[in-house]
Amino acid sequence: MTAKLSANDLTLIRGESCLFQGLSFALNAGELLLLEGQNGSGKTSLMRAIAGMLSLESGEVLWNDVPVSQQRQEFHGSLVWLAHRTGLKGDLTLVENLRFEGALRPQSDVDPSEVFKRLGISKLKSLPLRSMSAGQQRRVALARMLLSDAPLWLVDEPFTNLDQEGRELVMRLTDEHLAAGGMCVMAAHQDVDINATVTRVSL
Amino acid sequence: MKPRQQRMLAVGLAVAGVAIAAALTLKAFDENMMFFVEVSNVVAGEYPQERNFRIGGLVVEDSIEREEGSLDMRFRVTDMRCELSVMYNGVLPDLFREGQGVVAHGAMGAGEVFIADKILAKHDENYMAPEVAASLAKHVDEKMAPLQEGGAECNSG
Amino acid sequence: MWKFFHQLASPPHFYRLAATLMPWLAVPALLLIAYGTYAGLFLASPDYQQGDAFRIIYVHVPSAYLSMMAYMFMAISGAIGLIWRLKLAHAVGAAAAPLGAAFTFLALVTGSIWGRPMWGTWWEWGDPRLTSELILLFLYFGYMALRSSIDDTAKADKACAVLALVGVVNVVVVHYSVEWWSSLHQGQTLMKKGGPGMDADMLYPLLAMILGFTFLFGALLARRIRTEVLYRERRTRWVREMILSPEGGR
Amino acid sequence: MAVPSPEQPRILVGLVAMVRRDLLLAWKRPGDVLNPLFFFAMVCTLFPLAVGPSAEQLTVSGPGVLWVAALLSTLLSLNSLFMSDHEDGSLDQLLVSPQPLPVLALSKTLAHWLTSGLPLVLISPLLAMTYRMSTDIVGVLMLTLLLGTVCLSLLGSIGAALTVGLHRGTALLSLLILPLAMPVLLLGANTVSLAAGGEPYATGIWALAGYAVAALSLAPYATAAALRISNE
Repeated sequence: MTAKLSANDLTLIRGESCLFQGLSFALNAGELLLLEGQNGSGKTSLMRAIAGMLSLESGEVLWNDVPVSQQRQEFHGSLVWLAHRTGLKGDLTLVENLRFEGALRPQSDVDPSEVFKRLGISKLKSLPLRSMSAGQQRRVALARMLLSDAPLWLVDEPFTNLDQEGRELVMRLTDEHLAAGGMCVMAAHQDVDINATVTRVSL
Repeated sequence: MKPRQQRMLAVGLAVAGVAIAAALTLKAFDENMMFFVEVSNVVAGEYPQERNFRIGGLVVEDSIEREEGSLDMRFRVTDMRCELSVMYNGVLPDLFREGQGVVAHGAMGAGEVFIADKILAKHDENYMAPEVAASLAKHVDEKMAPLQEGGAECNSG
Repeated sequence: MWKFFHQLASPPHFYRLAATLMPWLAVPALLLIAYGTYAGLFLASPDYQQGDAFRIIYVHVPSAYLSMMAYMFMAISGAIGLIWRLKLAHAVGAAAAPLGAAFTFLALVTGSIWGRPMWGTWWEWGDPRLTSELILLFLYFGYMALRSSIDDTAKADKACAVLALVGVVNVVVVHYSVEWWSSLHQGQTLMKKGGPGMDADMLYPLLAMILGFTFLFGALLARRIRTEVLYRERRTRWVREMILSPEGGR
Repeated sequence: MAVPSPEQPRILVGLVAMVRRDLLLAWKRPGDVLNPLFFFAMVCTLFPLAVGPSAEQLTVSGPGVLWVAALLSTLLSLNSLFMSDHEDGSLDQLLVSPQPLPVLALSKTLAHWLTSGLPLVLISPLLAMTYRMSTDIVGVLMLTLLLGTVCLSLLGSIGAALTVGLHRGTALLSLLILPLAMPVLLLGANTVSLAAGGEPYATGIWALAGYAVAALSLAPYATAAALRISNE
């Protein structure tokens, strides 16, 4: 059985406005779902709805053809989420932060120091995150994603605060993840350069 | 552990927790009842010496004596078997009447007199504090039953 | 039967149902309260202990009972709203809160007026029933404050439902506090074993008042639900069509 | 990797990690722990200044004052229970973690109690001495505070979860939590008063213990539900 994320007929209303209506998609292993749209068009909301944090007006998100609401924990065990706010503690060091994350969700068996080296943050290991630049913090958040065992990546604006080299790195990493049979939902302003099946959803 | 089993365990733990909490609350009620001493036991000398306690019963008809010009007063309380004199200094609740149920809080003073520092009267003639009602009912039943030899019959009544 | 429930869950039907129910609740409420007031003041004999002061129970008891009823109502509709994701249930809860608060306030005021001749004090801190009723009033305030500080209605609904359910524990404490702590407040007169401990000429006006207040609560609730539903559905087509129709939403 | 259903993480590991992280954060920002403690100590000092230093008055009002001060200081620290997690996005990460949310909520509450309730219990004898409480009464005070602060942390976590992300959070939190906390205050302060008056006080201890166990088994679910709702 290969993993599959699908959604049918999603409608989301926030306050007074209807962000999207009758939205459906299906995403198989090795594919990328690209959410496009302007600021405030509901990309982040859709992402949060997929992760199960927003309640939908109608429709359902399915993971392996089973509604997510019926298997929330299993689904959350299969995803990792990179949001606009990194969700890392500024007072803790890189290692302390990632150790906590490691206890929360299943971890892959890659060598952490390899990951740190690749992201260029090996020398920052014992620094509190507060003293790092925004771009460096972003890379720590990427490290969390790479260290987890989850097949589904939810990445919201992954290129924020990253330099050109960083952006290319994100695309390469995503490529590798998809090539290994993972899948990715990405919200992005800019176009991406990914060698995989890309499904686009415009909001 | 599968999430499903986790949920079962969680529900089980919550139910067990509520059950334990209920048991602890019942224990608290028990302890509260210990606070209460029956009039018969007080007359027989079985009451806590060191601390305050509560007694309860009916105010005996025509037993209220007031001192002119002060709030000092005396009355007798019965649990249908024994009677006990109670002394009190203070403002009484309006519902305090002869023949009514009353709960007094205080300690034993010299000369078989209960010195009350708090008097609670109950409004409804049908209503009594549960411990008073239980105590009365018990003694009424005993009176109805044929007298048993060597029973703890009260000698002050 | 199912059709009835489905219709109940649709705002326009609910709106119209509330309108239809209004007179059926308001008229009995008026009649019963009118009878209860007259009979309570003139027909009932004075209490052998409390004299005429006891007559305040004709307001005090119904409002105290409704203060808790409204809270349970709020909590149950909150639970329904959370479990079955029924937005109308939340609207009912929102409509009930200020009414409950008003009845709680009335119960406190009449109780304290009654306490003066009975216990010799306007306010008795030692009495758990009084204190708990005051806490109940604070719970209502908290509920309304929480609702007003969350802008998103759907979110406010759910948060308030959770709060109401947590507060139920407190209402239970209120209800049983008379038995839990030995208190000045009398126990239940109406519901106790062996029938009510009250004479008929005192009892019937009281029953009429309780029933009348309940109907009054229902009528006011129906009225408030109509406003609430209209406000929540203000952007929908049916509201616009109704307002623009010749009858103007009657 | 393509095959889903990865191994589920262990609950106990998550619980310990959560408590560890929050304690570590508290260690790095000692002010968050110390300020409510100083507040507690200061409120307790205010009363003798306002009411007068007569020994009898202090003995009578001592239990109540200490308990009210403890309640207020707990309230002060509750506000930050979920706030920083909400601000930096870690709350989102907790919500999408495969760990059961009630367990995470319980762990955070436990960490909160360890950094606010427990220190309060530990310094209470010091303040109780200034109120001329005898040693055995201080024992009762500490026992009631121990059980009571557990109740307050658990109840408070519900309120903190409901108000997380709201602008007027602090005042609203007090309005929501104080009515719920009143039975705890009543039981706690009265138990100490009874003990001080040489009367049997076991009722209050058992009732507080019952309240604490009930809160322990139900509050995490309410907190989890509230967190989901406020984070929508």
